[in-house]
Amino acid sequence: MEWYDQLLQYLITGITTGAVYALVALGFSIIYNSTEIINFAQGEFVMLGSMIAVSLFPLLGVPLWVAVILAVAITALIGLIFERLAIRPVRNGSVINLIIITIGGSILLKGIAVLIWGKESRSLPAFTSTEPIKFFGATLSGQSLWVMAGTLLAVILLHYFYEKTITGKALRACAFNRKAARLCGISVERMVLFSFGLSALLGAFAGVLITPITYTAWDAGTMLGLKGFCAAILGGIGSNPGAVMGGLVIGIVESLSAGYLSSGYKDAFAFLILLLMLYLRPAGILKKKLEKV
Amino acid sequence: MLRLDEIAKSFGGLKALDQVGFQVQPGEILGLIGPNGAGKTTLFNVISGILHPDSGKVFFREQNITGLATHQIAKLGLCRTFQNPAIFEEMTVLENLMAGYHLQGRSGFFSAILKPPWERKEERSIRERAMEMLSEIGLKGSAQAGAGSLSFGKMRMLELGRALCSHPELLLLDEPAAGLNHNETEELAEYIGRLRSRKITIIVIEHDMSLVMDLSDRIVVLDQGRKIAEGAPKEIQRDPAVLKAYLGEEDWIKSLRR
Amino acid sequence: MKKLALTAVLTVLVGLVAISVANTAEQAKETYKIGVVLDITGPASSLGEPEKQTLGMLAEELNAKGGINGHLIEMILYDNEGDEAKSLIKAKKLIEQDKVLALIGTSQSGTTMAIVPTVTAAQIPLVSCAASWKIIRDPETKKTREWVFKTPQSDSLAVTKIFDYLQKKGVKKIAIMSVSTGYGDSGRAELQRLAPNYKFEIVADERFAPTDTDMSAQLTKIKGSGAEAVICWAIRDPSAVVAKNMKQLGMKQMLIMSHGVATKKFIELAGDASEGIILPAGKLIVADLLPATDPQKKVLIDYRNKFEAKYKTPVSTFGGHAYDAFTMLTDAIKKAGPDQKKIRDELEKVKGFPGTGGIFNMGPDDHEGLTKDAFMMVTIKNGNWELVK
Amino acid sequence: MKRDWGIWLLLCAVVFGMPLFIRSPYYYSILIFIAIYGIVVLGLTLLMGYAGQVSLGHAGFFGLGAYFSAILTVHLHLNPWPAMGIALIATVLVAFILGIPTLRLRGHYLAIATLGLGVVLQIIFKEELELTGGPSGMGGIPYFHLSSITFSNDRKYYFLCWIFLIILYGLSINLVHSRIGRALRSISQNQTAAGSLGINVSWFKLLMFGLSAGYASLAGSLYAHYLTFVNPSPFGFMASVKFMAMVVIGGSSSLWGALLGTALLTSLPEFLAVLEDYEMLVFGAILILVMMFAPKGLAGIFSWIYQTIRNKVKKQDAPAG
Repeated sequence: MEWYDQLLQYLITGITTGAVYALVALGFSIIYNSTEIINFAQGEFVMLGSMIAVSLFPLLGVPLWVAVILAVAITALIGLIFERLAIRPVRNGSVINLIIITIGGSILLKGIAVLIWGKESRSLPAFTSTEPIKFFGATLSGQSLWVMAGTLLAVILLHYFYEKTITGKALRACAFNRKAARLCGISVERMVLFSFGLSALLGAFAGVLITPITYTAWDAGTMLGLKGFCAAILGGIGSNPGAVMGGLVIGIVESLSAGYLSSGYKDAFAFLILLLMLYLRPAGILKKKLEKV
Repeated sequence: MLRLDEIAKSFGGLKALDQVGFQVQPGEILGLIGPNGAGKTTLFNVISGILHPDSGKVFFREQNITGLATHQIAKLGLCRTFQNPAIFEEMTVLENLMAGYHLQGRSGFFSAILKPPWERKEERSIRERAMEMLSEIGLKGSAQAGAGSLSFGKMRMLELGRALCSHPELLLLDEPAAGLNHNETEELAEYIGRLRSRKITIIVIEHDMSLVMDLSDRIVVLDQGRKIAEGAPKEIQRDPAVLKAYLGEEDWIKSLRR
Repeated sequence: MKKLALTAVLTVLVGLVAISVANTAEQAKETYKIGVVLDITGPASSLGEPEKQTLGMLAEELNAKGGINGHLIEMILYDNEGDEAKSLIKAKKLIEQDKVLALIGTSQSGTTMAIVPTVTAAQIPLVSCAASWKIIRDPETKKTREWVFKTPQSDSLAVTKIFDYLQKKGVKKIAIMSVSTGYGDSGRAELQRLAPNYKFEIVADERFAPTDTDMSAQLTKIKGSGAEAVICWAIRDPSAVVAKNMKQLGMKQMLIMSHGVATKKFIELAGDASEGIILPAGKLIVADLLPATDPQKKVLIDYRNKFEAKYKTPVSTFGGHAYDAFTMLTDAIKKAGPDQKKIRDELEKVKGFPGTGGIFNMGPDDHEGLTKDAFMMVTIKNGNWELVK
Repeated sequence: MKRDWGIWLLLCAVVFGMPLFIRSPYYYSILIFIAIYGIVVLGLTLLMGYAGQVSLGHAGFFGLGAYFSAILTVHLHLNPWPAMGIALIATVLVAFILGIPTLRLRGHYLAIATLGLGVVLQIIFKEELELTGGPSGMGGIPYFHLSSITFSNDRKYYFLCWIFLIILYGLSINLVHSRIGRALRSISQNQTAAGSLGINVSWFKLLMFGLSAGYASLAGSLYAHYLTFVNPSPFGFMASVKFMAMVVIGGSSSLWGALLGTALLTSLPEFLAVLEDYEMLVFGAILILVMMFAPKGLAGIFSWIYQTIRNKVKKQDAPAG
């Protein structure tokens, strides 16, 4: 394998994982925008999405795409319920309180998953053929194409949603200035609820996309959640394009450092990049400056 | 005492301060007025180091303090109060004042955890001085009360008292009379007047025109981030630029004319 | 207030009565207590769960038969949640509070290591279900630990089996993929230690975290390294990802896995990427394929049928480790009676015992009792196990 | 202040009285872990409750203490006492170096930065095989000894750990009721106002970060010399979360509340062993419910009860007096 083929392969790998991180990061970003809450249960939405898909698919015997859509929808619903039960009552709590509530929520969701599905890992079949596809000197699987395409689609739809629909504009207004949004007759409560549903949906979507490549289990969401959080911060929390960029950067950094530096320290590199960035540019890649008020 | 050179600060595209410059003489009380959104509080934030200006310089006793951190500026003898009294609500009234004596204390980390006799002595003396300050601002009765349980007017007095604990040479007061009733305002005015005799220089932002006209030696007027007038209270009341700035705010004009 | 006090007094009285009633209902013969600490929840739950199920089944069965020499056994089982501190607390509770005769557990090397000093000081026999040789031998002094035994086959045996096979196939260059857990680490150390004996060249030595979802980068590096065989040393789940990634990358190298993946579940997780993988495995998963003359065959099929009938889930080697631990320990108690020193001596005297993990021959200097013959080389074909000829 | 020292005295009495009632090393070992975790949580309370900073990486400092102690005693054959001291200094130094840039950050940024620190530290424990023994850990760590006493049995170790805790608790009480304590509390309530009083906000934050890391390091050393074995798994993200949960459930702005939280979360699972699969569910639910209904934790509930009773008593007394 020539060096450039190898590099290409690392990049493909990095982009595939990075795309998943990006979806999770988008979830963080959406919730942060409307509430300034970091939702530590975001990773669990990923897990729930794939778990539900896995149990719908072979158990009910529905076609794969039906299972995927249902799983994403059900997880979005869970996101809504989570907001109503755990977040709304304490909306105005301190940062520490909210962090702990969402951590509590993540543990709770994991506990529920163990009760329903047990501790065994499960997997989904690939959406389409599993034969590797040649791409210049590198190879990629059908499923990683699905991951990349799915992420791209989600980003485009999200962009369209934010720019063109009333609800999307209302969400943006909330992110910009909650008080002003309320004065304009936007129900901030509804928007917060909606943003939890939306980010649960994105998380679940990430989950079903990646499960055929890996596997899923009750605790599979935690690390993905942390990486997604990193990505969201790296891109500048609250910025959607930033979240996508952050995800891709972390994916590629991981893959390159595993390839060229040390595979054992791969995760450490991802976090070190983040720390370095926080020191040098605390507002993230895409945000200009952190205003102190 | 204080000199501002061409201070500019903008948020996004909005120019909050645009080339503002003036001087404050030692022992003087300077009134800072202007319509809402004129940039008065932003200017205070720049002087006290909470915000850093985009351009321009701040000199305090001929020393350039632009870009210094808040606590460094405070250490030089510049202290301030806030529009919404920034008292520590979960501490007692006495503790609030004792926190005000922070710069007066010497005790560091090791003496704090080991409590040698000299540290105890220092604590006692700070406590005594805080009690004195309490009676000075008329809060002696509520020393052990939670600061959050005070009435709004008393919170203002507490904040003012706390600012004085560090023996500032220059004191910035951000709307000290806002939210006070008539009696409280009078008490406050009288107290600020007494500070003058202690040679404390004061800059005060105030919307209560009669108060600010009575107290101030000189007045600076800001409008939309720019200084539009500077001078003695009498001159300001007749300044056409000032009247224009306040146009449409009938009450203000009335109070200016009074 | 008075009401409250009255209620309290009444509650205490009722409690006391209940306790004394319970005490009068004593059995004719004193029960034998066996303490168990397993990693039932937490990161190693896929090991602890089948172990717990197996022990529950065996204890029930033994008591139904009348126990050991007429003494019923009482199995006291605690979960350490995969946490070393909890492991130690539970072991102390079993030893001091519950006064058990002997201990079984834990599921992982780390959690076992945390209780080794305690059982040694308390002089209680411990049969561990974790694999590392450090459990039974002090890595500093190389002395066998007097009170500790283990049932899983040591990694060195699996490595030897793999290397024998690779040598036969004429492989010269190998690549290692290991997971950064205790299991992956000790396998890696054995691979590195034994490779020179076989004149193998290790051309790549990559690691990954157990939570990783993609190992393509490491495999890409291996792809370019000229390795003829990839040896992946990891527990089941991440190993499945390695298999899938290798397939995605179109790698044609021989893929060898460790015995840690020897469960049906692995084939399910890896899907068709598992085809052609070769691994050393205990005989449990290929029991049906064994010749009738194999002394283990009956034990294996027996255990598998009973387990699968009771729990409706496939057996795993981990449950098998618990099976061996329980059977050897209860046999020893049967011979020794309720005397910890004698039980220990009996465990050391086990000879020719056919367990699920192999034929055990313990000795004063061998608290594992297995040889490389405990393993068979198997491969996966059409979603099922097959013996490698 | 008087109340704090009262609780401290009560704690001393309980600690030294306890051995009259318990015999079993099992109970001692639970109490030992309560003391060890209690020391970490005490430091974390000073950081979170008094300086208002979040840390999701404290298990990393706990691990640093444990590993420094282990490495110094096993590889360099140092006596455990100086090893513990060196571990303390080294960990505080690491915390200072890492803290300088980190503590400029606020809120969520600080949370992720400390989380990242914790993750990186755990990876180092896993990957530096030569030094740390890697994921399988390192054993053979010696016990503490003092002339002829070896702290190998649970009863002796119990006294050792609790004496450490009592001393650190006492020092913390002093700290809280001092010029620095006031500065810290004012920072946690209003950073800007604190700064305008001349309080060097970032320095005090850094000081607390270093101090709490130091507490964690001491606890880590005590952990290592008790288990005589360390591996990376107890020093991960979930451990940091548990420490934080102990702080919060106990009540983050009260030192004794933190100890209460530690005792509860460490011992409760022992008595609720039946929970097993439900444990995570219950733990998660408790965290959410406490934050919703008692954001000041157990300490808040107790203070409330205390106040209510006192008010009632006062009312009853009033007509008579």
